Amino acid sequence: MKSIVKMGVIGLALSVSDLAMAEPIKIGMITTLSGGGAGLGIDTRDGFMLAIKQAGNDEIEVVTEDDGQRPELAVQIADKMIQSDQVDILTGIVWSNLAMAVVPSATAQGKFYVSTNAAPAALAGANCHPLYFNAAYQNDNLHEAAGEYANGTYEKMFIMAPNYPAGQDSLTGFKRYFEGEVTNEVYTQVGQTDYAAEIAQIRDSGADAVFMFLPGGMGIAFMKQYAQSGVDIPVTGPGFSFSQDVLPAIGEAALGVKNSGQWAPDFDNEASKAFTAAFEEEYGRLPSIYAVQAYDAAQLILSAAAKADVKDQEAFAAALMEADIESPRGDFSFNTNRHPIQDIYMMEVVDKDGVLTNATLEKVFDDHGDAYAEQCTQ
Amino acid sequence: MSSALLIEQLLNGLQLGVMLFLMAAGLTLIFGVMGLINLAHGSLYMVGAFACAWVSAQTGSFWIGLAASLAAAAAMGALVEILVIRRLYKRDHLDQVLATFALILIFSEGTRYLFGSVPLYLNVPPELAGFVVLSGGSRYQLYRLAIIGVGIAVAIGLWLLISKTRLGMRIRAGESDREMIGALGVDIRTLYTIVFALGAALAGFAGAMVGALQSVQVGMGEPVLILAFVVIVIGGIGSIKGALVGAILVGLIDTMGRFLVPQIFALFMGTSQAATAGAAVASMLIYIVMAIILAVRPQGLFAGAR
Amino acid sequence: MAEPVLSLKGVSKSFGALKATENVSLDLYPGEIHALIGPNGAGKSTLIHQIAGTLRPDTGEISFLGERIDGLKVAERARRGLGRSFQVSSLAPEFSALRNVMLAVQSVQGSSFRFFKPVLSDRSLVDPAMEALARVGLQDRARVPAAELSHGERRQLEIAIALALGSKAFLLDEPMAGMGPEGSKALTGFLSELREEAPILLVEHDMDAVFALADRISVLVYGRVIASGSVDEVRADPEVRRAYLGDE
Amino acid sequence: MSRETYVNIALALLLLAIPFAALQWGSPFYVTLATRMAILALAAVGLNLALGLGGLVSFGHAAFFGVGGYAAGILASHAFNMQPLNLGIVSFAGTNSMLVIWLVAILVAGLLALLIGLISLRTSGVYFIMITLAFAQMTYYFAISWPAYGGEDGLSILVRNQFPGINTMVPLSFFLLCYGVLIAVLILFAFLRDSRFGAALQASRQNEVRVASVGIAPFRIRLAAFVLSGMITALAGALYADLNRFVSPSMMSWHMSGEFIVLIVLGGVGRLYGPVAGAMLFVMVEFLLGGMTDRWQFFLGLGLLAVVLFARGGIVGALAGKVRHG
Repeated sequence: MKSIVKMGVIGLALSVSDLAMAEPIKIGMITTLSGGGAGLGIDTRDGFMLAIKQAGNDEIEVVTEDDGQRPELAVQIADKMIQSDQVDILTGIVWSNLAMAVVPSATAQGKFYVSTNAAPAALAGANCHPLYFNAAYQNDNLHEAAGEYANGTYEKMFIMAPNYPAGQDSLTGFKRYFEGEVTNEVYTQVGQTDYAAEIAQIRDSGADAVFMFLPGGMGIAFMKQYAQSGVDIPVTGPGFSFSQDVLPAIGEAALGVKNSGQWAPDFDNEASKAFTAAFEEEYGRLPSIYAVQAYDAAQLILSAAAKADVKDQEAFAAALMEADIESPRGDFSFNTNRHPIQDIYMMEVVDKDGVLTNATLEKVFDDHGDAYAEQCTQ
Repeated sequence: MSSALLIEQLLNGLQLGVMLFLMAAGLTLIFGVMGLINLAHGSLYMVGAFACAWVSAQTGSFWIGLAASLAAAAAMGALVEILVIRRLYKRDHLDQVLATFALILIFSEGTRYLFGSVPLYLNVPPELAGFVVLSGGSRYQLYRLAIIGVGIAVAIGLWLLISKTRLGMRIRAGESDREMIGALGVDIRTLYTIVFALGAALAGFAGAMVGALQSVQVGMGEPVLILAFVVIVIGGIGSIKGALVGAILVGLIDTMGRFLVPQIFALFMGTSQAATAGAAVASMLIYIVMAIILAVRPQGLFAGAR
Repeated sequence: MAEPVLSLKGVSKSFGALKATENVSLDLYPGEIHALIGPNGAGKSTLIHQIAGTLRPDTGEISFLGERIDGLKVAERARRGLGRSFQVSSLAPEFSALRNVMLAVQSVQGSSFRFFKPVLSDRSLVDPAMEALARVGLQDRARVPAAELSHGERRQLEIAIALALGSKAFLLDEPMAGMGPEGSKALTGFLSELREEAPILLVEHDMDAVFALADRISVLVYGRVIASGSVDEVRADPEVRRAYLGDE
Repeated sequence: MSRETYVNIALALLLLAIPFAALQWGSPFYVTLATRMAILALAAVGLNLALGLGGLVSFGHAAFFGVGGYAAGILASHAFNMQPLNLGIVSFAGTNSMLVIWLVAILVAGLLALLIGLISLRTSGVYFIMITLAFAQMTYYFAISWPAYGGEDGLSILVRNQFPGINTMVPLSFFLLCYGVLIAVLILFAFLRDSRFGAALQASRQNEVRVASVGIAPFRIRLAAFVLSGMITALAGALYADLNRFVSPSMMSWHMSGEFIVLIVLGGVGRLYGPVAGAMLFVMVEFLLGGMTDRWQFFLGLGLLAVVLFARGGIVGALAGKVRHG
């Protein structure tokens, strides 16, 4: 029987929808498992697989491959998964630039893409696609929240990000909500490791606080140097630079930093407590936000699979759109551009029994969507 | 813009320059004596940083970590020289580029295998955690000042080593005439291993010191390596003096460019636009300066023995 | 007397404190072999380098066919007809003898910026090259890579290249070096004929060959010309005997 | 025919056979893999002109590759958005015709190669290696920080560009197009190698002084070779952008430049089909190793080191013996 189905798939392409209910779902996960950004990809994979495992649904098959954080490799893997493995859904990409390489061509070839993290503005507005769902956020969300939070707290802000699209979107997102004065707007080089020159400018700026978006190693370097410099202007930022995977490398320098995010391990809802416990038991470490987002992406796919056949794309998309899940983040629904509407919080880095982690400070946005949804007409 | 800020930025440029010098000195020495282009020099920088971070975490002392970084980088340098590099001296530059490119892949992936992908933690030692007050009331980080001091000390030490010691005499002989040092009865294989290990130790030392400021992670050596190339091309390959001048030039231009170019751009365009365009130009500035210097002096400022 | 083909006036070149050539003046006239001799380190090769253009003199003038050439690059001097052989044999080692000569023919014919016609089937390149090889007696070794030729054969090949260039003067730097007696003898005969085609400035250690070939000799010691004249004049010059030939 | 000619024909047929065999056996992805081989081979053929024939070890050819890619990406995006490309004085309409894109890619890369060559060819040896690397880094940083065309995020080409008479969205058709371009450029390369220009270029690699002393200025020959070389690599870049339907600064990273050198050395330096053999092996090994272990770069490094130290001459050298220049 199985071999007959397989032959049918190869020979007759899509004419097998009659066999729908017996048809398993094949998911291709492309994520970063080697190189400097591997920590994020590993959390993505583990969070996703936790949900699959909990569901106990053996009709779902996941193939995982490492993109090495290289766009051209991600494209190659996506082509292979689409053409040879014949996956139904792609997921797992961490980085916006890799998503830009893979997502438009995957959806153009008629595959679902459910994003676990990357959410470039270019895919949220006019170029949105009915098969592209984002389970994480829209890239600007956390910056907007930081801007909104600053309104009540600071008057003059020094804002800084790397000179690339995500960085430019970041400062734009911040300024979209911040109403006070921006003393300096500084763009650093991508991959920059020494921030002495920028720190000197911060010292000189007379700002009340710094907003900085420096993901990965850049943030680690900046925070350490900032703490050593003795400048005592407080730092805020989006949660990326203070998530569970980077906090140990920053060390005490991160203590007290306020950062925006949609989830922290101390969330007081049942789904979150259950998830955190299950994740710690399975992998022996605290989950990061990337694990949560991937966990929700898997939950979304599972919920849709229970209602519709993945080959019937319209029905499956509609089922995904219902977002019928219990997210550790709390309220979760999809906007018209298939990006989340969710609550965004401010967190603070605290020392919890010798482990640095984030504690929830206050809710900044309730049911927050994004600025691009109106432009999405597809 | 206050004068204190300007002084602070000049010091920052100097500190970057001094750090680049530690990298460039090893590269240029190895090229001068053995005629070898070593792309894996950045990997030795990484080895130093990882050794320092790991040993510091185990022992709780930055200083033991720093000593370990010197030892680890020198030992790794000697090992690589004996296993691989010495087979490359008689080869053309193409083979050298390729083999050391392969070494980068091996080092990076090997380090990741040993230490994982998560960046390691390393902080400045408590003894150097303070600040100095600059004229004008601004403060400058003691640790960075210490890096400048150490860099100058290393430069003087290298100069003494090369001009005043027997080893230095042999190195100079090696730079001018390889057959002659054979005739002097010097064991050339040992000399080459020592020079390579010395260069490696300098790189590892730089890696360890900078590791306390930045994040210790795989791939950290590559951007520094390329900057060090720019330094020795500007200074003249094979010349230690050129490496020093080139390093400080690059350090100052890069720092001041990042600081000043966006401000200059802001004089005739919008702030946001000036910030992005200025940053774009600033990131290319040292390459532009390099091109201009080479257009005037194709062999760099201080052309070496070759 | 006719105009000199090549003329040096007051050519000096120093490397730091070392004066490699000091105020050297000499002329090369049509039809003659002018030998340049002197002990090792006297500056003979440095002088050849300055004439060919690989080194620039500090002061002085070099004229060729009545025009100043001391500002020109190597390739330009070669195009004007200054043919050169090297002390340490200098050829394209992977190329066959024939292709080495063809390169010279190609240069004489003008542009090297022709991108499509295969050279090996181009008779306008192959024929003159084979002719030049035949003149130096290398026609049977035409297809052998230069790296596999014997030392003497490489010398012959260099001269074939100079011939193919149609040079109006030859600078030959120790063409006899490393040759056996047979080869030296054959080459001596050949050079003797060659001078009818274009004059030769010859640097040579083999004194038998020099005395057999040279019309005139200049003696270079510590970068200075200490004597210049016919073979007999130079032989008789007491200063030369003292400084160079030793007191026999 | 020489033994090398047989080896070359075998390699050409082997590459051509891969996609047909893949379709036969129901693994259509190998068509894409073969296309990748053809395009990377083409890029390396370009570098082989400078490096193999001219001895110019350029460690910055990724810059030209990226310029080709961006030519395709930028023109296609302007065509897609129907906004003209405004260059201050003049403005062009965007296009999705590959022929126009190729022409633009070749011209822009040629201009860039001329500028880089004018400065870097004044030097030689290690200087040349480092300077070409530095210039490529400069273009890389420029591409990352210039926001207009996506910067670090890169630029998507939503629909593959058009070639007259071919449906480029069909993987096999696109492969055949790339393969055709590769073969055409290989023929061009063979003509260049055997021409007067090629003779002067190869001679200037073997002995610069000799070339000058027969009256040929090596600088101009090398500059021409460097420019041609950059143009070919840019053409490959334009095709690569269309293969991935995406361009990003990573096409200009120094790893890419290193990869081109690897392809040539694996296949055989200066050999006509060296880059083809190198690209076929490299892409296959990368694909298979990548499927087996996350640490594939470690083994890639070891393999590469072994090739450099012990297996000189590359694949074509091993199969066809040493080069003989008539």
